[in-house]
Amino acid sequence: MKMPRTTLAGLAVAAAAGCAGMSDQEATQRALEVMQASFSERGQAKLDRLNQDEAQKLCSIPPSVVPSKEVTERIEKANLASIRYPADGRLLGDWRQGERIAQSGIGKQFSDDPKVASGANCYACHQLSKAELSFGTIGPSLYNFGKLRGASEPIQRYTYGKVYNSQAFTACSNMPRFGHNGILTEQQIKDVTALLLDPDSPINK
Amino acid sequence: MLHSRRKVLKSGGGAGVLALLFAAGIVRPGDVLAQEWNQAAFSTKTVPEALRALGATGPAASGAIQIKAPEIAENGAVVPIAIESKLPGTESITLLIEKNPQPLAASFTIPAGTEPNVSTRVKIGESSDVYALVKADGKFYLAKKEIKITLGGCGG
Amino acid sequence: MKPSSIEKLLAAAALAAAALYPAALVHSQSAVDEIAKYRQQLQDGNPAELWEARGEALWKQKRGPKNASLEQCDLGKGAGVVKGAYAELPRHFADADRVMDLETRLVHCMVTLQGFSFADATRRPFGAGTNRSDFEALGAWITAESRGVVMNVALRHEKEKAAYRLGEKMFYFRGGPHDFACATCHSENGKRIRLQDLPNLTEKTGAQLGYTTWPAYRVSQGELRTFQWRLYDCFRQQRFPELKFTSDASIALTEFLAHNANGAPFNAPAIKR
Amino acid sequence: MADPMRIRAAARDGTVNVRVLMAHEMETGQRKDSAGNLVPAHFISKVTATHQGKTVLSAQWGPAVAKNPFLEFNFKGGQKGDKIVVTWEDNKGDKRSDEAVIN
Repeated sequence: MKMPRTTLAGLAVAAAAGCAGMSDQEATQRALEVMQASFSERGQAKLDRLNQDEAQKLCSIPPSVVPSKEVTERIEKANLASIRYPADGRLLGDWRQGERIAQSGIGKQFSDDPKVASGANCYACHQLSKAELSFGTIGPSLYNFGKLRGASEPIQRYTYGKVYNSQAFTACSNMPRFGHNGILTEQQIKDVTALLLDPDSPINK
Repeated sequence: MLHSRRKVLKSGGGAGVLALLFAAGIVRPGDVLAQEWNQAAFSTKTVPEALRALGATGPAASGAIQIKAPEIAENGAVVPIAIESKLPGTESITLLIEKNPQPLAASFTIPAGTEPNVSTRVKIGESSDVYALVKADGKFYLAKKEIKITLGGCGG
Repeated sequence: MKPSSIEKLLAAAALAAAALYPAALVHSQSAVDEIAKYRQQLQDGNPAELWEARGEALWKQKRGPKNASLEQCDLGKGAGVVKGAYAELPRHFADADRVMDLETRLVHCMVTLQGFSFADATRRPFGAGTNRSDFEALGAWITAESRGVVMNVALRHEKEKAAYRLGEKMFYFRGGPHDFACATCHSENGKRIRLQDLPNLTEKTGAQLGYTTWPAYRVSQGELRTFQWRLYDCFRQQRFPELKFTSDASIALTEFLAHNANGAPFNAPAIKR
Repeated sequence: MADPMRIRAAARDGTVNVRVLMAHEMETGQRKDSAGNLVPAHFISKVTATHQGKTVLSAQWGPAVAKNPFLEFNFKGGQKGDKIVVTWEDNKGDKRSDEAVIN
């Protein structure tokens, strides 16, 4: 299922494994037990956040370990099935709201007020508009995302779907599943989709 | 004399009185710094008001003042700024941050024998021009630099 | 003077400055270079020194129900030996039969030597303004006493090996509404979040860079933060529940990261955004 | 009682470089606490540095100076072994004075 490459961590584990006397499965189980005893619930962050779904379990691996084709397909199929497109059929919201959502990193932390809408924090990991110099590089640059692709219906559906559930298209993606996990509302996902695709959005200038 | 001067400053309070006194050569800014915190100047809301309150009417733009600061600060809570004046007879160095609620940030009196070169760290609320006001040989000079403040970290 | 004339004057000021100091106004440099300059300018004069001074005094001060100082606390190199101790932590302590990081060991000494209850000792793990944390002061001073010492965290004892192994598992553990793991941000080279470089903690260079620069004075908070806080706040932003101070998970992760940093000179307290 | 300052003073070629770190919250008066109440302004407003009784720098600060302030300046005429005294006073009237030997 996994193809381990020799990493420093991998080597150290190989050395330690025998002595610590745990199989990989046992170590995974023991780590979870220790974590369950090491966190306490606070605010909106309850202990059930340590309960992993299938994708989280299968994706708790180093990036050097590539999941098998079978595992990849299983994750993507299940996540694709989770996407709920808007009932009104409209996928593009207001890019100005989308920009605000892209700038905000709050939401779902134990320190956040659950009544305040979450952000998507896109800029933490992606370049978007040219004007914002403070952007991260964990994900690819999205500058000119719509200009390069247009805003045809399939592109709109892909973009909305990718924000809704990134793992429908890339198993074990680093990107949060904003719709699937209830981080963003339907309207917020429309707004972010508009930020990416609207010709007037600063991303496409 | 000293007593009456302080009384004037206290009761007069307003920038206008100070400016008049500066203009008349009765009070030197240095004297004010050594005695009373300049409430009037620190309370002003704009750079022009602050300059007026400091008695800096008609400062001349000067290339002999260098503001050493990063063009982009990773965090506005701590922005290192050094100001160096190459103007002979520099008496004071004052730092103003245009977009801060109260632009006047700090003012340094430079006695003879002290280099006209000070370094400190300030808070800057948002991207802003910063000004260095230097008094040298009784005249005021000004320089500016833009500092961009960025959002950083995980954002939460 | 009217604002408009001030504006003209200020424009003139900028021109004059550009003529004399062209380098100061060159805009072609990338944002990243300018941020590097910002960081460089901060290095000279680290307020962490204020915490170090307080920590040293606190170490020597008689406190607690037993009215004792911490000077007999064994940080792993013998009672009272502080120099170089942090570069070998976490480690297994026979007297407690537990792997302990610095903060956990300090709690142990506060309880055994000074007579504090665990609850009293751990009342304030992290400071906020005038509500200061003893751990941040002690942590600043004790770690400063390892500055320049080469990291040497051994995996000798079975429990040290187990802690490392579990710490690695936790590092890759994805959970919460955002699916984040430590690895999400810290397992590839050359990545950054906003403009902040993210060390790849799964390989030697990154682990060394990351681990040996904590504790740090965080300018964004105006506080000195130790490694326990670093883990606590990473998990907060991972959207996990609240990490318990000196919990086994915190120690296991520290064991994993500290051991990966072996071979590099320890270089903290540092100053960071 | 405020914490001591950290003062470093080093003489080189007749010039003394002085670097000071002060422990102070430097509250702007515009920040709200977790309960939503405005935290009153509390900041160092005046600083003086003296060498052999002579003032070598004086400053007036507003709340825009960063928390745990840093100050650096240079003056001529100091010798190794001389004392330098730095004093600050905040807007609530608290004071702190510390000295360091030039090395």
